[in-house]
Amino acid sequence: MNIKAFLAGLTLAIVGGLASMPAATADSIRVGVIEPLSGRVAAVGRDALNSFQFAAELVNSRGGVLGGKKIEVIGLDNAMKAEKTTEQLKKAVDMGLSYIIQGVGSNHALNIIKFVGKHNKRNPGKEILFLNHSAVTTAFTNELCSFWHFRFDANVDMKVAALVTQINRDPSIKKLYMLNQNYAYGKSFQAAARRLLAKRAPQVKVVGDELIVPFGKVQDFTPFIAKIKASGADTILTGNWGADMIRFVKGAVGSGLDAKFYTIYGGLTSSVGGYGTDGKKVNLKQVTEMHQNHPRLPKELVDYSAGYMAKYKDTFYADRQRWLILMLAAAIDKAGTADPIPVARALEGMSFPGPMGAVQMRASDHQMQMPLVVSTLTDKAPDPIFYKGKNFGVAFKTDGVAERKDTSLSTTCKMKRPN
Amino acid sequence: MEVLVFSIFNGLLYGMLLFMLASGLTLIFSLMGVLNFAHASFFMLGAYFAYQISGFIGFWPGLVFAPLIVGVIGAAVERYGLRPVHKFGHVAELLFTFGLAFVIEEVVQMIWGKVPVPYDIPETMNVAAFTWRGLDYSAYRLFMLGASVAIFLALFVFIAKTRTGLIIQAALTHPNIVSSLGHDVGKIFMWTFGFGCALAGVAGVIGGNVLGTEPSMAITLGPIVFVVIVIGGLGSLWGALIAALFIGIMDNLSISYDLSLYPVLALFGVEREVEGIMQDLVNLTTAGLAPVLPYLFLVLMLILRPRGLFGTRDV
Amino acid sequence: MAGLVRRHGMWVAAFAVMLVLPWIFQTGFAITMLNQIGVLIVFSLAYNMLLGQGGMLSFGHALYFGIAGYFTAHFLNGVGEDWLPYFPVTLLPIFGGLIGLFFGIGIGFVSTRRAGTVFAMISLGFAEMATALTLILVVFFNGEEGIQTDRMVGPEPLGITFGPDIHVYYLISFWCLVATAAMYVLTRTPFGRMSNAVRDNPERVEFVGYSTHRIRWLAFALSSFFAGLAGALHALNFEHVGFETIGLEQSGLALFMVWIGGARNFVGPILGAILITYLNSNLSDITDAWYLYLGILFMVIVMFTQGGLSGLVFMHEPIWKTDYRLFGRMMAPYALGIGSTIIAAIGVIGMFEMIYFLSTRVTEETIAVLYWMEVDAASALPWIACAAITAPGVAACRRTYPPMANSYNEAIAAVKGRMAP
Amino acid sequence: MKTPAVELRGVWKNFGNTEIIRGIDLAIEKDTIHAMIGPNGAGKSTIYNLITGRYHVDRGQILLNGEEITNQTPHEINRKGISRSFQVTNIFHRMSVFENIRCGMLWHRNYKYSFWNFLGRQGELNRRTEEIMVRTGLASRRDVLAGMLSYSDQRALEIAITLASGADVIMLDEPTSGMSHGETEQTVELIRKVARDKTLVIVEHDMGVVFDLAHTISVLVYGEIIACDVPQRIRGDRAVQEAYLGTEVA
Repeated sequence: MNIKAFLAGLTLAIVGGLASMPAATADSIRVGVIEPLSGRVAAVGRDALNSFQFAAELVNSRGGVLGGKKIEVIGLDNAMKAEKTTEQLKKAVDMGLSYIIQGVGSNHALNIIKFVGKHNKRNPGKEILFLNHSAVTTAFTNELCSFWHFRFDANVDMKVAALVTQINRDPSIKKLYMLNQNYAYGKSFQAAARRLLAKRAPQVKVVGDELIVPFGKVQDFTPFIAKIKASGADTILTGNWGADMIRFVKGAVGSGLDAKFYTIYGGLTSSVGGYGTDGKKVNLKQVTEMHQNHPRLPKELVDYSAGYMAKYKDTFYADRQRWLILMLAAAIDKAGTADPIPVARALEGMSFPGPMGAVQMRASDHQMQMPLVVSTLTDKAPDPIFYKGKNFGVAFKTDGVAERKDTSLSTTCKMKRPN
Repeated sequence: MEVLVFSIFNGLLYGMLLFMLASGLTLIFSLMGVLNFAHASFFMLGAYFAYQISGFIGFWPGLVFAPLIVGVIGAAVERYGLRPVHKFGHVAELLFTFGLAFVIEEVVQMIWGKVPVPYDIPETMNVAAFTWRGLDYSAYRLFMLGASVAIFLALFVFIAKTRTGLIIQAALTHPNIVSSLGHDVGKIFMWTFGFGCALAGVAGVIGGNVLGTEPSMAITLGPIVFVVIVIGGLGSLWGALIAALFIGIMDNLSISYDLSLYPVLALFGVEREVEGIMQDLVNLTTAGLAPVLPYLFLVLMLILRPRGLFGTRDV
Repeated sequence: MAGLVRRHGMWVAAFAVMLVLPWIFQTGFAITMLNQIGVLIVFSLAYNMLLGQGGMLSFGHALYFGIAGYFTAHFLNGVGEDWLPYFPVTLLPIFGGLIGLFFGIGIGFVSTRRAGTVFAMISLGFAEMATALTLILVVFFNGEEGIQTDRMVGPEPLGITFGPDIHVYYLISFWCLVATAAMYVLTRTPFGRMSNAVRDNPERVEFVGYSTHRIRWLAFALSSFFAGLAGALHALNFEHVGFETIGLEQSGLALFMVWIGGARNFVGPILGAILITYLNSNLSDITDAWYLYLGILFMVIVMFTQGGLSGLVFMHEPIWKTDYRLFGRMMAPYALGIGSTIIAAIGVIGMFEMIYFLSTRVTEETIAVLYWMEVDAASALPWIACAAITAPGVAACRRTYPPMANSYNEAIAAVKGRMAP
Repeated sequence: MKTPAVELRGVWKNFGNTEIIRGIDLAIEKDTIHAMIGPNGAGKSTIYNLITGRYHVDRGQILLNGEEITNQTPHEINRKGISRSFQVTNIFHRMSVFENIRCGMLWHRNYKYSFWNFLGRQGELNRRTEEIMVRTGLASRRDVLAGMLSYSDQRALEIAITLASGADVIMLDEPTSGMSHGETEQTVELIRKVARDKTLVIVEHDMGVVFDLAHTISVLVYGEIIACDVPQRIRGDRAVQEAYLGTEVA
């Protein structure tokens, strides 16, 4: 067979292709954002990337860091796949990036934590910091905690704590039904909710506690709705997201179930888009670090949101991407260098004026401590949600704020620090 | 007892939606022997077209035009895509439709984006028709039920009375007979495929607003539809109906009764509090297993009786 | 030595290429990609033992790849945490292979009684069940997070720690070469030949004394062995196994690689694995529409050629062998045909890129970069330009394809003429 | 009395409600050539399919050398020593002529499911394959894909695969159909050659071939054997002439 010539040609073709690798540019601090920029969840990754780029523009317009260096945000597409995440990490190492941002998908975050741990051990002097903006698995700042990982979002337990705090404030809540996704995140939500409900809202009776097969496998929620109705629950506490959240809400509204939904992710723009007109009928609550209708937002944030809205035609939904970049910039300036280890030390314990009050990066476990706001989806809010220029006609209105003391939880982290 | 009847009723509602999807697929299979992997993708197209059309001129025109468009697309796919592949055999046809499902999902993302679109139930029908055990049943759900029953009856008449229907019946028992039909076999293939796709489109229009309209709706629903027609017996309309209802009702029952595997394991001396892999087994419940059960039945059916419940020939 | 090169020239060349590659591509990204290519070559060859050699279309072969990956990761963790005895990392792929074999024997027995659509559906059923189980059996699969592991366990003979990727590169290349050779040998054995026979005509096989079920089962089990071997290599490469590795998408990837590369000859899957992994790693950064192009390429190949890209190359083999001067008369028609294809593709891709740009853009900005030019995707001009390229391109294709096919047929006829006694 | 090579005892076969084979008793002696004739649709091919395990026998017994083989799978029956050809060409289209013939031989040369023997190194096997190729006149087509062969070459290949096993009982289903006169003669010679010390069963429409080759002939009409005897007596049998021969050989 004439395979030889064939293989030779093939090899040549590959050599030609591989030679084109990205080259490093000087005089800017480059930050890699590893998120799904293609594939089914690309919208989430792209929105996050926009937020970082917008925040970096703000820093750069103020003169950058270290007296004139710009922050450059580079998007690296992981297509929501574990292998591609690793691939992009290698690419980031090749490019000499010291800062990696990621948040969509706790599994990928865990990959990055493990990768960074191994990399930093095997390559002293070329350390990488992982700045996590949305991966909420509590273990990352408990038993899995690492010096190289900083979480700028509240973890599951903190979010549940805020929800439970708010549930405790509502005397009309008597019977509560929990429905969660049967995988790591859903189970940690379930565990935290069981623990915190018993401690902080003992008067509420848990009449149901159920796990479903996650990721859109459940097509029809009617049987679950029937069970909830039969249990007499007035409130549902759920960590569901994506299709599992949308179908749950649509099923409940379609069957006339008028229970309150306490959720973490029920208010994601993609979910609200999916509810359609049912979004106006459901009594749905979310917990976030901010929402645009909260009274008394800092002036700086209001202006920033307006700028974001003007540029992307999206409602400014989450503040953590902004404070991540601003705090990183501040830490670099404080350390006087862009080297990761001093910057990491500067980040530890750093405070920042957040939308609901001061937030602080706890040094002991690198978990941001913050107040959280519980809000209700309504079509009567003054400022509706826009997404890609489309008006959803609904938005969130504040129910109550869980202060830092309410959301602050102890940690089991025993952090190993570099010398 | 009431729980049982109630669950069966809910299963009926869901099962009939599955049937609407499965009917087109089984129709296509019975005539052409093609298992259309992209069938759920046509369902998705139906939902998206209906969303787009209902935004302009309302739900009812959508119910007419969206399936028509899907049907024409399906016919075009058969004529210009599937027919050249036909000579390479059924595996190549399956491969083609597999690729097609992949491409349709990408095109849908390209046109309508990756986030769900707000395709709503028409307001006039979004009112409770009756309430049972505290659950409202909207007029729309009854409409869904009525529409699927109507489709079943119409198909039944179509197969029993029309020329094409007779050919389909004949083709089922004697697959080679269609080749001796002469010059119009190509046209019959094309329009049957288009018609089957249009049925999927109807299901998309009617079901898209209940299940949620998003780019991954095809890939999550597609395999279930395969389960339905394989269990029912490929090419059998009755089989598809029975299997769809079976899947729908089983799904509801396993969630309503929510039995645990633990009592069974306890017979083998397994403790409630165990560590490791056994812990997962002890905690297994039928509700947790509900989405797996159809595939279990699929595999068992194919191993034990590959022609399905009512099938007249093997897959 | 000279004899070795003469008789096994291809393998010696492959070995040499394998040694040299990391000296050319030194970046971590490139090494990771090469590692992945190595793993996927083994997996797609294993897949092709079913599809191309045995005629079985599977939607669930990643099951054996993924399961072996999970077992390997647990095994490594066991060694690392000292509850399992030491086992050399170098030999772990064999362990993965045995895991694949074990499951392949069990599931293969029930699913290989029939081929064709029944087999495809059973494989889909098992794939969906396994995917759901990854979320249910948390202790073993650990849900969507998967299993993390560390390949740096045990002693380090000759300083091989398997820490740096380059060590893993040589490990993977070694096993890739061994597995490829083994699978190549398999095609030359009575089993391999009967496997082809079952693919072509299962009925007749029964009448020459073979049980089609046994042959398919054996093919399935052996294929699962190599899929498992690839899965173990995957686990070693990424030090992580996730639930994606087990599902329909991973099987679909192998299917795409095999069919695009070509299921009908041995090098097809190798070509497909290299090409698609390379494009997947590089093109997806450049264009959002990459998956769309991949899907369209797959469909075009299903529609027009059963041999994939390598089939297109190898169909010229008889001409090359007989008299390469016959190519002379084919040059012009081929150049025209390929040229018009490229022109049409440029136009079509341009339009797809603009649609994608408009639908995924994040700002009001309408200036897209298309073919290294800045164009305003919201204005009519680039669309007209693309249409003006597409239309004559397609028209030219219709005109130039028949002469291209004719020139090929004439050359083949000439070859046949010379071969006839 | 000698044990017959193939024996059918009261064999019945229905398709749906139609009785296709109605209580057939037949014994074929060892090392003879037996021809089966009868009008189209009489059930000749069905009997082949019943003997070789392709169809399920509803009632009755089939014995090979005195051993019962009723309703065993085709490959089991083949291993016990019956090899057959098909009326509609049934070969491996995407493999070369050489490979096709070798496939017919593998099991019977005891290779079974071996995946450790290199085919290229099996000298004896390949030599025998070449031999059969020469005997069936396919040597010049050695490396041609079976699907590319001319019709008559495909028929020859069909016979070659059947012979390759070296089975004791060879059953040929219309081996000369569609062949030219010259080709038919060659094939008859070939059959005569291979039939030495073998039992050969043949279904054939060409009466010249039948009466030339066969030691015994059975006549099948509507699923029943109306006569079974040596050729001379079959020629003279009134019932046969009325039912069949009268119209064809006249």
